[in-house]
Amino acid sequence: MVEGREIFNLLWLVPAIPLFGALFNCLLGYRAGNLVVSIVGCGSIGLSFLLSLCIFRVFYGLPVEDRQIELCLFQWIVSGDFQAPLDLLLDPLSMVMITMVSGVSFLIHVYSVGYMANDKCFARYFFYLNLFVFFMLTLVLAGNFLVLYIGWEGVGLCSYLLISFWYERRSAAAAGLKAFVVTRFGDFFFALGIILIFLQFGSLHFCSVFANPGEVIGVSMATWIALLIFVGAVGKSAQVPLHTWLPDAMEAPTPVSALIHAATMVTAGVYLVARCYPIFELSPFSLQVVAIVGLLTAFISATVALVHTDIKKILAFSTISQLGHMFLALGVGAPGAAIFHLLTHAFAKALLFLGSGAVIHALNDEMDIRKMGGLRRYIPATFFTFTIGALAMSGVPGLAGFFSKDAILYATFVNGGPLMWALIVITASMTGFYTFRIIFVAFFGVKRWDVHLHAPGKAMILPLVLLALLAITGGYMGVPHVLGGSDRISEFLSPVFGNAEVHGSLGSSVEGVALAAEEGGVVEGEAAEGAPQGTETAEGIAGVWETGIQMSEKSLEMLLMLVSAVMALGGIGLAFYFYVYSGGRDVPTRLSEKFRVAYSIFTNGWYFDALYKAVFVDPYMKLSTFFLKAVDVAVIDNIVRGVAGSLLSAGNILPGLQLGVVRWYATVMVLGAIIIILYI
Amino acid sequence: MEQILFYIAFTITVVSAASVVLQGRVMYSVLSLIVTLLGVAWIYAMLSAPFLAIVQVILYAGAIVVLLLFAVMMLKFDETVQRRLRPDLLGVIGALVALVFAGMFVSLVSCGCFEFASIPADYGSIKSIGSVLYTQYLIPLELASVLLLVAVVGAVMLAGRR
Amino acid sequence: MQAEVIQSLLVVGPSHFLVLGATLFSLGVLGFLVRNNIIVLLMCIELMINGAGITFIAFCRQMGSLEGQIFVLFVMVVAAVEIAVGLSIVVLVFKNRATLNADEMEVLKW
Amino acid sequence: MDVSSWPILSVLILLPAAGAVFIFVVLQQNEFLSKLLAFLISVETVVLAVFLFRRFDPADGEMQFVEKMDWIPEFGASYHVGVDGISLFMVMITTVMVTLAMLSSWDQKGRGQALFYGFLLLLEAGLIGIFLAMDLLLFYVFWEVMLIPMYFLIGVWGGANRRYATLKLIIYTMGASLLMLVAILALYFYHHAQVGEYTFDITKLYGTPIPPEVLLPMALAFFVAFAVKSPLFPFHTWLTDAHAEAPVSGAVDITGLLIKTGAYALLRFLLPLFPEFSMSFAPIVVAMALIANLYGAMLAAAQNDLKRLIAYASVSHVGLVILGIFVFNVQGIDGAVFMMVSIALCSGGLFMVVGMIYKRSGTKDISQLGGLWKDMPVLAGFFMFFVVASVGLPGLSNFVGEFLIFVGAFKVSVLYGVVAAFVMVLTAVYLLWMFWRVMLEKAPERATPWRDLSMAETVTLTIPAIIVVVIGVYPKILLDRIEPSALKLLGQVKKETAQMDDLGRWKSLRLVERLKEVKRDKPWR
Amino acid sequence: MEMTLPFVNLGTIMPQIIVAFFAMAALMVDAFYRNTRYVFAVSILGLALALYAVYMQCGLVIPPEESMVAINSYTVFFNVIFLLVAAVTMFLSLSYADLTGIDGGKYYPLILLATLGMMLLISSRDMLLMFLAIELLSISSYILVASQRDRWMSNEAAIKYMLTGAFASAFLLFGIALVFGATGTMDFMKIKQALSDGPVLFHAQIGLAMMLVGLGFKVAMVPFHMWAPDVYEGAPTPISGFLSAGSKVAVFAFLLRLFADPFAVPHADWIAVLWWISVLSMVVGNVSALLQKSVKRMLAYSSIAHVGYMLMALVILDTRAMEAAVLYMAVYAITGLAAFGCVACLSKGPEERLDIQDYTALAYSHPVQAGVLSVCLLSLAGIPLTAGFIGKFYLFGAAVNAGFVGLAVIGVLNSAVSLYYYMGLMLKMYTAPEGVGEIAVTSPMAGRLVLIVLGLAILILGIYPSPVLGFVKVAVAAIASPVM
Repeated sequence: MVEGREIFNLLWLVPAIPLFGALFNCLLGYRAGNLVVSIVGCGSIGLSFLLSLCIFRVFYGLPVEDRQIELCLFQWIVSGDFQAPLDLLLDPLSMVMITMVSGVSFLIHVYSVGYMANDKCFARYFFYLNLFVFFMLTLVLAGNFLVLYIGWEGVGLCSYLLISFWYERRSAAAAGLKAFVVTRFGDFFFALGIILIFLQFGSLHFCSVFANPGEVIGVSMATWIALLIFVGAVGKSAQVPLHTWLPDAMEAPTPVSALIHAATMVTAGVYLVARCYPIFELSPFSLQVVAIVGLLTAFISATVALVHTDIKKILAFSTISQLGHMFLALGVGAPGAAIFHLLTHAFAKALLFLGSGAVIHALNDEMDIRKMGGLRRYIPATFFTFTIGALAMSGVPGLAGFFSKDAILYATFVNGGPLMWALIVITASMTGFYTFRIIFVAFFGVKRWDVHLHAPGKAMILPLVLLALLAITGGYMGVPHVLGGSDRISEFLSPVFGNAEVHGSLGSSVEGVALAAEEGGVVEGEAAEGAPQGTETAEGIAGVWETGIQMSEKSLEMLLMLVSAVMALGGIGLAFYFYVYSGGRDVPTRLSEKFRVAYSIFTNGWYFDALYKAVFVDPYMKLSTFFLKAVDVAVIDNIVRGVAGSLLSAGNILPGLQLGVVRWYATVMVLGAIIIILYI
Repeated sequence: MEQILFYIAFTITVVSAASVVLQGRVMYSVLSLIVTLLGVAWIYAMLSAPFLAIVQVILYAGAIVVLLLFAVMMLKFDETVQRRLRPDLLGVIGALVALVFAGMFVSLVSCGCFEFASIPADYGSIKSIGSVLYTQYLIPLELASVLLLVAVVGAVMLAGRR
Repeated sequence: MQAEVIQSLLVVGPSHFLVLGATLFSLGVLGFLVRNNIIVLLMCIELMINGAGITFIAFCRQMGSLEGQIFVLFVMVVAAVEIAVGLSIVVLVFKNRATLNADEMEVLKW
Repeated sequence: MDVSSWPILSVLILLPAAGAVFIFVVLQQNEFLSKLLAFLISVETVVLAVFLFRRFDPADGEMQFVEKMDWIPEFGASYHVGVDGISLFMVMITTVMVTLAMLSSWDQKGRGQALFYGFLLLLEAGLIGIFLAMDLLLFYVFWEVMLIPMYFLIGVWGGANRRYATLKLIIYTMGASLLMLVAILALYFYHHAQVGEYTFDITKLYGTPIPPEVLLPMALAFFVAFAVKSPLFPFHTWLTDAHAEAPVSGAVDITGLLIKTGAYALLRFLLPLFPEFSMSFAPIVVAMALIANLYGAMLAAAQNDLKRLIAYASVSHVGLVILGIFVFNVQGIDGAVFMMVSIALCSGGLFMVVGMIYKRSGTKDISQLGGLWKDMPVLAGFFMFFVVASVGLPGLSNFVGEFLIFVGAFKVSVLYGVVAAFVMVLTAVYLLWMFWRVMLEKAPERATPWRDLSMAETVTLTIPAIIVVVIGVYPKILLDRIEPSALKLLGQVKKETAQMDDLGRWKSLRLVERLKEVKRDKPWR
Repeated sequence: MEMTLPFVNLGTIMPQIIVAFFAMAALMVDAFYRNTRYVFAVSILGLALALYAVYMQCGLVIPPEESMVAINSYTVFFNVIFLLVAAVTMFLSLSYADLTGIDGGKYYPLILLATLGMMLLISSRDMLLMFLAIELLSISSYILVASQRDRWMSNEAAIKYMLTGAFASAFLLFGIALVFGATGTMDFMKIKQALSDGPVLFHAQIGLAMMLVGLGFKVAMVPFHMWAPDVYEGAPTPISGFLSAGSKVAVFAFLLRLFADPFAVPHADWIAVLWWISVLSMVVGNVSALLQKSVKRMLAYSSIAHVGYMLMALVILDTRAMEAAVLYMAVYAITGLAAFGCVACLSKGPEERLDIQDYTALAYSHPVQAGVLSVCLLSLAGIPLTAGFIGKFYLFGAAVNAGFVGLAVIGVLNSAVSLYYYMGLMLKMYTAPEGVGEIAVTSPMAGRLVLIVLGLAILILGIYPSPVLGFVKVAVAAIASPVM
């Protein structure tokens, strides 16, 4: 193993190893047999994970100022002043991401070996999965926007391929298409954003773009760029209104859902916004939009998750909701919290998905929770790990989710105001409710299934356990100072976000009092230390304090923490009451009848699908057909046909004048002579 | 005197020509044609072309018409179907076109004022013609003989026995 | 005015002969356009040629040159040749088709 | 080998031509030999093209390997060929695609195969000639000559409705290019009137001042001819029919893609010959290109015939290419040239796959297909690959071209850029939907499963796939060589129009007005 | 008055004398030996000698007083073409005549005589000689068209040709009379003198109109074209070729001379009329050909269209246009002849292939004929690398140069339309046969050889036209009058 800084020259191997694995599985996988395929598939990711750990070790040893390593592989697209080299950037943010991505991927690969053991297309599956990891790592390691875009599109493609993996199912094919197209719609804006950045900055390089964006562009341009990028993120991270593809994406094999549609790919949007945070910071309005979208998403999808019956879809909506949390965090100026939540959510949600995969696998691909029940006794290991995941998700104190969610709630309260805070707290309690609804319905109660149960094998249990461990401990990298922790994650990430942590300017004016700003800066504490403080930021911070909260920092944070913990537990308790305690009274049914409108809105996912079908899909098809029939055929073709047809019919008529009779010929000649002579 | 002679010749020629066109039976047409050709010969004579008048009578009215007469008599075709001018569409159009043409043509050709030139005494005599014909127009003369050869070859080739 | 017209009618000039030539030609054209017997058509062509001949001679006389007379001489030869060849074709056709109706020669058309 | 003594460009043109003649004259009855000969010649042209590539000086934007000699001195026409960064890749891709076309129709059945290959070679000669010609008359000769084999390939070996397709092909392309001939002649005489020299040499014709009242019709004649060939929006319907009726092996479709000659000709001839026109009409052309771009994508979605669908896809892509040309910046032109190469590869791959599907299924009707993945995973994999490449996945070739064009368009106007880029979404929709309908879901019951790709077929598809990846990952090979030429071209255009006022785009309208003022002094002319 | 027999420089009319002499000799041979081969050989010998004699005339210029027959590069150029056309027609007829019951013994001499007519026409300096030459040409043609005595199509074609031809000749004759009346002379030189001295006389214009009717009939320009399809279809196929390549070209070449030289002055008044005739000929010819079922008829209509193209030059009538027209005529002579020749060499048994349907998959049974016919069709359509392209290119160039852009545009659009039927026929020929293809019938070697030579000539002219262009320029220099 290469020691010291030289190891960074091997950075390209982190994504490259999975690529080699993918190529192997693609080209030779068919002949190689499942064992070789799984060794190559998992091994390549494992190697990559190991390498990133090594890199992490060296990286962590570097002084903070040096924690930004660039590696230019070669010039990619060069045309005039447009230059996009293929370069990689390793900074704390990407370091965290590659470690997480390769780690979770590795676990899920291992899990997949068991899960997909009986599938005919084993090699193809691992080809896609490896390819996905390659693109995902490229995405997070990218040193400029275009390289990021490679990964961005690549993961979308792999997502498409994996959603449509069981191609014989119509729904899988449809879901794949939908996922690709919807995210592509977002990508369109992202691409525009990239081009706009190039035109403004003359470069796509992260380091040069983010060095001092405020000097190059004004607020309105920053808003444009930020919003364009954000739409891309919305598409990829399934935020309202582009979230509809993600529930459908559950057609993919469950490990894929865990990896792509929960832990990694969908968080790329969060990563992107975090990456471009310097630009977002320039535009308060865009942050506001981010926050509102995130909040709405979190709330709407949580409501849908409340009533869904498909286990994977519940988890999918929950994923959307959690992503909403992350965006909210970004919007309220807590990118560190967002990334933190990203990590903890990755562990918890991967765990939940893998657990649900085990359940589904066990029950022969049954996904309706109403047809489960009492599983606790049959697959205990799954049950336990699943419960840990659920607890972590719900934000029960002590587990991973708690800390990250708490950081978000706090930032929301401080920067977003009480209204947003209230809404997000309600959402948090809904999280508890619907996660535990699964547990109580599926694992408790009576057995409502009669199939031969496939208990999960070792390859599946092991990742579950490991992930459960992570879900428990993951939170401790970011224990807030209030609880005596050191919030190492925020600290680690701080070079990226500069003067990060709670300092948005949501809902408040940008004009601030310098005094207040300074005060805020002081209060922010160590986290912000060492980072240059721009005037604008100071002004933003000043806004926070204009709300006039006089409560002391610590007690406020503690109080909020308490409230959120209570709400989470309350949600769990409500679920317990509904599905276990109330027994035969069937509270949920009665409630659903009582609030029929709300219920149907929830079950139909707020009618987004229907709306899109009516507004986009149908008109598009109709318009296409209309153009074909009305323009291409009716106008253009008919003109051509008309010209040709009239020529040909003239070709029919003209020789008809050739009567074959001599007198007629002579008559025409004389007529011609008359005309000529008269003319002359 | 000259006027009277001219108008008589004019009348004879035109009437007989009309008769060629309008006669129902081919034989009558041929006979009318003889009259026309003689009328033309008369006109030639009036125009100081005595040699041509003679040739016209001998060659045209003699040889050509005889050829036609032979043809008419040899080929026993049924005339009944085409004896009368049938007022079919083509005929009507043809007649109209021809009449328009005639009106236009006659009026156009005749307009402009001309005067006869004074001419030498031997104008149009055989000798004068011959001297021009055999000097200036030697090549056309030879060509005319070739033309006659063509006529012979054609007749033999087409109408002759195998 | 009237006197002039009468005068022009009375004094026979080249124009009179030109009118005659044109009339003969036009009659030939008329015949060609309305008749359908091939032999009559040939005769109509003779009429036209004679009309041209008269025109030649008239101009010739007007200018006092002999070229026109020579020309008409050659035209007669040509007319004879044309009639000879024409009649041989007519005979040929009659042998094969037993008709001299030009209107029936309409298999080749369109 | 010494280049100076060895006319490589002429050899590139003449070798396939001679091969074609040899096949027509000598080998007509021997199908195998002619097939073999044709294939060997096409491989040889590839080798030559690669050789050309290696000897090419990337830093030089001027014409290289120039050969020039008198052809018809009475007309001032010369045999003048040369290659620059733009045409170099056109030639290379032509040779490669023709070779692939031959490979893909290797097991085509039926009589007349010898002629089929002869025509393919002739087509190749014509195409290469178009890309190399530096003399307007020579160019026109190749331009027309190329159509003949095209016509035969479709008309003789094509589908059921081929008569109609060929009729359209002829009406559109010939009509337009003959009008261009008139314009060429007009230019020729104007040049003579100005300079006193009769010449068709474009290097001399560049910058001929032309009175405005005739500039418009002349340039329009050129433009329409090129637009039809490209094909640009209102002139595109011949292309879809031609593709739909082309022989099923896909061979012709592939070469048909090289009908991008139209776009090439815009670059080589219209822009430098009529810079003022090009600049002042750019908004209109760009509008057409954008319409073509979106419209083609829309219509592709409504198609039920695989080939027709891909044809509309290429209409859409060509719209982008022309957009790239008419934004007049280096990114746009780089992207356009790159895109032309890329379209040939990606859409060509798609056509080949469709041909292979047709060989097995006997239909191109999407509604009768479905679930092919099960029987033919390898074919499906290639299909997916080319679909994805066409969609513009970064790392594959189309993306590079597309993105550069977007950048170029954005530089000129945000509107252009946004509208153009939106096609990303539409492309994904129709191509993936097509993939779904053809490959995914359950297949209808079949007595025997269809055979997956044979070794030869796999090789045939692998070659373009590899090129797509290589130039997608390392586009500098192309871009480095295109750029000097593109810059030179831009320099020419910009120099000519430097005096144009800022309101250049309105000048087009004034041009029309001035045209109306010209009195017709010669009513019969 | 003294009679001195004139001095006739026989050298000036040596080629004509040779042709006439060998025609008679061939007739003698026929009379005494009754062997068509001998007749053929004698006729060809005559043509060859005449060609030599024409070659000897290169560079000669005969002053107009000396002879009615002009010799200049223009006449030499066309004489060569006529002699070659005649020779090719004979070669093509070699087996055709035997197959279709033509009396070869008189057939070949008649071709010689018709050629004599063409040669005299192009070099005539006098209206009388012109008239006689045209009559010699026409009357020989009537007989040639009728030479398939037993085929009713041939008979009908002959009778139609003869009747309408004589009718048109009468117009020509009257026109000559009027021109003579207006100018007082038969000599072209003097006519030019007379016309350029004063205002153009009214009678001369009418006379010219009448002459145009007569000559227009011979070249089959609209509206005097109606006979052409019928006659071309009914005539023996080599004769159809001869009519289109020989007689039409000869009369058109004469027409060009007529307008370029003696009637250069009134030409300006004629531009409109000629413009319309040109356009109508192109349109009517091409459009009528679009849906023809019979190949010969299609080629006939196409020849009408080609007259339309040539007429463009007559409209413009500057040096460049005349060069273009001369080139076009030469090209058309070769191409038209070769096209009809291919049809002639494709008879399957006693019947000819006339219907386009009969041409299906021809390329597989008769590769040579199909190949040459394809080249011809491409050339007729004006596709580059064939002679036809060079011709059209030159012509349209002349039109554009002279400012007749509208005419050029109509011309090119017509070319586009014409592609439809030319290419349609080619497509038929190359369509692969279904099932077992027709067994190739060996056709006569001589015909095939001639066809190959013609095909090659078309291609060579198309690829490297420079030498011929040189000849054309020289030829036109002889008639391009300084008036223009």
